[in-house]
Amino acid sequence: MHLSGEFGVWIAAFLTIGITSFLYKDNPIYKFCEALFVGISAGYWFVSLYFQNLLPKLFDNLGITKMLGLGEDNGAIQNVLAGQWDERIWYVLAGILGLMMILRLFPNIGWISRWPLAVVVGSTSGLYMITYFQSNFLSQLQKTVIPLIDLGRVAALPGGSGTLDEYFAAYLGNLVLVVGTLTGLVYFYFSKEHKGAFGNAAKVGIYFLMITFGASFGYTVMSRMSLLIGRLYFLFGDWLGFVR
Amino acid sequence: MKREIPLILTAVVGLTFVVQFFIPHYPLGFMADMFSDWFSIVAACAIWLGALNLLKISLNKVYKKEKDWFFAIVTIISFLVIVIAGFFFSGGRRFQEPGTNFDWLYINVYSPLSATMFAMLAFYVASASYRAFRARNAQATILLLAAFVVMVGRTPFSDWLSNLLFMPEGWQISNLSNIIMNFFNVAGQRAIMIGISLGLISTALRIILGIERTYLGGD
Amino acid sequence: MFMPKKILLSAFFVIILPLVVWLVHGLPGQQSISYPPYDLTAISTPGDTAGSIALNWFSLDGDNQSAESFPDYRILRSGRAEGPFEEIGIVAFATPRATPNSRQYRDSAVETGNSYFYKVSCLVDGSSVESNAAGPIVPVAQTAGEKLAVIEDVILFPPTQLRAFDSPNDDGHSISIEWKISPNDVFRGAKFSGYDIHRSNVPEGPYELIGDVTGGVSDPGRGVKIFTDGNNVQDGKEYYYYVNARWDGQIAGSGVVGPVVAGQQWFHTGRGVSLILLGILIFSILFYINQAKSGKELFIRKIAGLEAVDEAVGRATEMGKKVFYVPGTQDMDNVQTIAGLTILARVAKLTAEYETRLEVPVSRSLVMVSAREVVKESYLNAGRPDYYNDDMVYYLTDDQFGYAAGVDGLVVRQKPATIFYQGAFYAESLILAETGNSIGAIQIAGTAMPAQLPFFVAACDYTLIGEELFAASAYLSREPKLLGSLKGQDIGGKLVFLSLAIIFIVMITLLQKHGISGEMIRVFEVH
Amino acid sequence: MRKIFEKLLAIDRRIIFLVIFLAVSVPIFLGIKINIKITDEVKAFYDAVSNLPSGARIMVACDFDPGSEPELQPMTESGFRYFIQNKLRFVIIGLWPQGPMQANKALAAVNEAKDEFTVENGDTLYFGTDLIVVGSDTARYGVDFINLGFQAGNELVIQRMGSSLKAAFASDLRLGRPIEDFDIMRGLNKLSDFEFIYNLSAGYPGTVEWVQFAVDRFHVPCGAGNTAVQAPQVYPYLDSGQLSGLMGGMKGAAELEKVVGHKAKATMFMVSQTAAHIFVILFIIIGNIAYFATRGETGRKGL
Repeated sequence: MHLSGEFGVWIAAFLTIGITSFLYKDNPIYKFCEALFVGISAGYWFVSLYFQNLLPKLFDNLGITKMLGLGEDNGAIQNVLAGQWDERIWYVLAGILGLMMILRLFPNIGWISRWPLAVVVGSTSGLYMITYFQSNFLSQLQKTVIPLIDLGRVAALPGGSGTLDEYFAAYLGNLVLVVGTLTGLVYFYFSKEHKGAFGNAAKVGIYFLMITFGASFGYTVMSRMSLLIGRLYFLFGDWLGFVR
Repeated sequence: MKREIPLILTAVVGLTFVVQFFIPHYPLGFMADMFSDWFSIVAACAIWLGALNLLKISLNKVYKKEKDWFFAIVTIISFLVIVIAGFFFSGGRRFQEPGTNFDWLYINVYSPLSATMFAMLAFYVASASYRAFRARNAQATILLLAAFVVMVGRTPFSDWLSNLLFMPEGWQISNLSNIIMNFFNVAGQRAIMIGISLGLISTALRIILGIERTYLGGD
Repeated sequence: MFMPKKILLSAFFVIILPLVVWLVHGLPGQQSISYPPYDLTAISTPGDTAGSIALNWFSLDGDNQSAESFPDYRILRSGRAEGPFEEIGIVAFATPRATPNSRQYRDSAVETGNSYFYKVSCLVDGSSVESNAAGPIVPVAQTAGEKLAVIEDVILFPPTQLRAFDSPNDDGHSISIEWKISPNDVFRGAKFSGYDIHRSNVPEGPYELIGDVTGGVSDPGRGVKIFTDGNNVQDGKEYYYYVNARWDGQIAGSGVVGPVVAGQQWFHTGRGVSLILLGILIFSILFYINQAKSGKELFIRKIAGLEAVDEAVGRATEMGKKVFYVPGTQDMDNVQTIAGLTILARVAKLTAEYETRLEVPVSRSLVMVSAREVVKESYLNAGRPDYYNDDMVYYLTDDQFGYAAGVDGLVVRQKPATIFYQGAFYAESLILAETGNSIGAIQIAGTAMPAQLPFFVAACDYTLIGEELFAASAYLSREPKLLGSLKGQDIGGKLVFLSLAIIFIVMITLLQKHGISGEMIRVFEVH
Repeated sequence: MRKIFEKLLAIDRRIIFLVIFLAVSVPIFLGIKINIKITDEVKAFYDAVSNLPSGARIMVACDFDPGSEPELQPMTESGFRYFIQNKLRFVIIGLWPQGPMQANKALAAVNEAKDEFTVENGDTLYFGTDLIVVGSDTARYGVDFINLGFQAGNELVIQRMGSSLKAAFASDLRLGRPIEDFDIMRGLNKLSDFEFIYNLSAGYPGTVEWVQFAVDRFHVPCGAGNTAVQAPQVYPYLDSGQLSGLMGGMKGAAELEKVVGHKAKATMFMVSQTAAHIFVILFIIIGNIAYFATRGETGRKGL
């Protein structure tokens, strides 16, 4: 065991333990770390958005960078003033909208932030309408349109030596996919009472959903545990140096 | 003014994206691109707003000496520290380059904090599984069984267990979990997916046509 | 009893719709032509002052490095396409290969100016396998004037079947170039280093290099390599292209294609199916919204979770405990949050009637504002405005885990009898559900976040799954716009899906043996 | 008997926390060797990548933050290592601001060069940032790989790249220079000029968006590494061929490390992972036994 000599690692270790201390009970150290986290992450976004979005996309394109003497390249404003059309001048509107968004800080004129909000909501709505239709409706429809039994796969089966997955995929796979998807949809069909055959289909559907949830529960557990492992490895490895 | 213009904006922007999908002809493509750029700039400002809002709330806390106001100070200071470091002491546009102060804060403060926050969930999952997951009925039972198969099947432990149960190679728990993931899970997810996408589409439609206005908030 | 409307509707879904869909689907692009198994090609050897002809063909199965032996390839030549062809030489198994999977032969016994046709044949277990006839080729002797390429022992064959055309379905400024790859272009072949694309405005040049691409085919289905030229292409202007293959210092150029002109299109062909189906969906949604507005009663099936709402609130009343309501952790721009608030309206109405205390901790300031309005209104409608005060709805923090921890604390301390989680949740769902469960509260959850559903399903008494959340808000609010779109989704979305799927599945299953099912599935391909 | 069960039900959660802590940490020290089975979805990813011609350009979209580092970082590293060894060039972007920095971290981790820098005709090149050395292969910033950083706007950024990369990412991350100054960007005008997309995703925006836009609209094949939380939701895309390969969580990462033949962190972590799973399952079983045994009293009307 040889402790890490890096100051940063010690800080990280302290913070890691500080957060974890909440498991025992809420305490000032946890509160401190949480407050720190909130502040740092907000600041992180603040800075990276300036340098990676506002600066290159807005200030450079418009030429504000040049006005402030921070850059040489002409922006839209310089060009337009020089009398040559530059379609980047549209970014002025983007800038104004952005400003309106920030005005929400002041309650009395906060309503103005609805304009940029409208652009945001409008774009996402327009895109969602198309993309979800294409990728989550049409493509999935296409992939549900499959023969109930896949003769190709059946033919490809290695006689006798096949694995469980191979046999299942060949004989039942498509059937499960089709039945599961369709009955699941029946369960989500609201304008008809779930009675008789329709009701039974819905029942089958809900069982498929439950298996699905089981699967994603298993995966979530997997995920959460990995994160813990990562942290512990940091503590025991990078910090305390028990493991390499 | 307060409602009309937003509604018009939403409609124009939304329709542009929809129509442009079917009609590539100028100027629709150009407009769509332009709106995309606006979007990302507005989005950036929205996140700025969030940060500034946080600052505002924290300052209020301190000013009014509310409970835990000390931690509000911590938040404010940490915010200022990383912002100043990022803007003035990390080489401007190259602020994210390995070795800068900003990068140091990211590696040694931000990463461990956010990573640990999520790592905590491991403990909650465990205690939740212990106290909350009950085979109350047929459905919950199915859920748990599927979960078991997947949890076991996705680890090397499954091979050991399968051999213990005399399951032949290729007919083991891991194979079963593959089947669950690739067929049952896919079917279920697909049904949910389609359902939700239809919901999204109709909401989007309502918003674009101005039938749905809740997002504007009442006034 | 038959209803004409029903008959029409089913007729539409079962016959007309599939037919239309089938008719409008997009068509595949042009295939590249090749002549398996040999796919013999012949060119006048580049850099040969004497003039000769080089042949290239792909080796037959079994003729590979790992094999011990393989019959000779016989090279046949003729002056005329229809023959007769006489043998002019052989390529034995031992002869070094051009590439792992192709063979070459050089015929120097030719007279420049004449034109020749070639064939390759091989005796594979008894039966002779003959190739396509390549030609006519006229051997050209390069004169000393030209820059002479060295004649390598392996000759680089150029890309062929070059096609240039205006890129379809775009707003111009782009030209697509396709070609059949050079036979020397083998996968990660050490020596083959890709293609250069050259462009000019006049056939005789000068040509400028405008891009390069790696080897290999981009569209295996059609066996072509595709390059889209987007380097300041001007619409309406004529362009000419040729493509060079680069291989170990050698360069082999295709013929020049052109002129080709870029332009923009008014409709994206291949999105016809999308347009029709989307049209139907939009139409039916709007149609039913209208119906609902005009006061027509639209049926919605019972939703288990909702039946329980009254009972859950009632239980809290009996026990004299509080009701907690969590409208998700996302902001107002999230549809689920909005749905959550609609359901809140109903719950608030009940708590008002039962005179039960309601608490709504939220994590977004905007949500707080809206939630207050919602609750206030419900209390007003229930005739109990006096029971309402703003503190029922309060803001904790925007921070995900901060919020979770906050609610945790409240729940543990105040032990509410009933907790609702309705809206969009992330990882915090688990923390919330578990704590609520641990104090034995009745929990009714609802979210459209697939990853969080399992925790709610397992840890709560009732869960609205995915779309049920939206359905519930429609069911409770009775708002025409919600009811209408729900019905619209059912008819224009799910019914379409179900009917199309079933019909095509049946057809495909039946026709599977005849191998046209693939073509049928392509109907729904997205472009 | 019932008493015991009631006690079991009332166990203090801290005890459970402790058990999990031990279950996960003890294996870290044991260093057990385990065998990992390759699933079809990871195989599919490997096939897709290994079928790319050398020199092919891959877009690596790092859409995650330190919160999911243990799952996605190993995938990122294995990916980079494989790309460099197979002469595949890659362009790094992020729809999450932290993504590109995670990518830098991964590059530094992948780099095997011992010395700090080298001088090449005048300019100093730092190993781990300008030059990445993997075995006998070297990748150079701006030539074999580049980091374009983060861009706000979620799926709209992808949409934008569909018509122009330059519009979405004006300058690179490391030097802040216009992207057209770099070799690797020559002929890369829009998304469809890439041969492949490697997406590492921890949520929104992520794989779903890449499939919906990059794959379905601009027809660039995409393989993804996902956190296990998200993986089940993208399986339908896998089945429909919209995704060419998927690594789900640490298991996926470990499988990837196996197929590319360089066992690292993920493989090592799998032991702890296994232990953790076993204990969670035990908890559920014990909990249920106790629950049913004592149902008479504590039992509550369920679903």
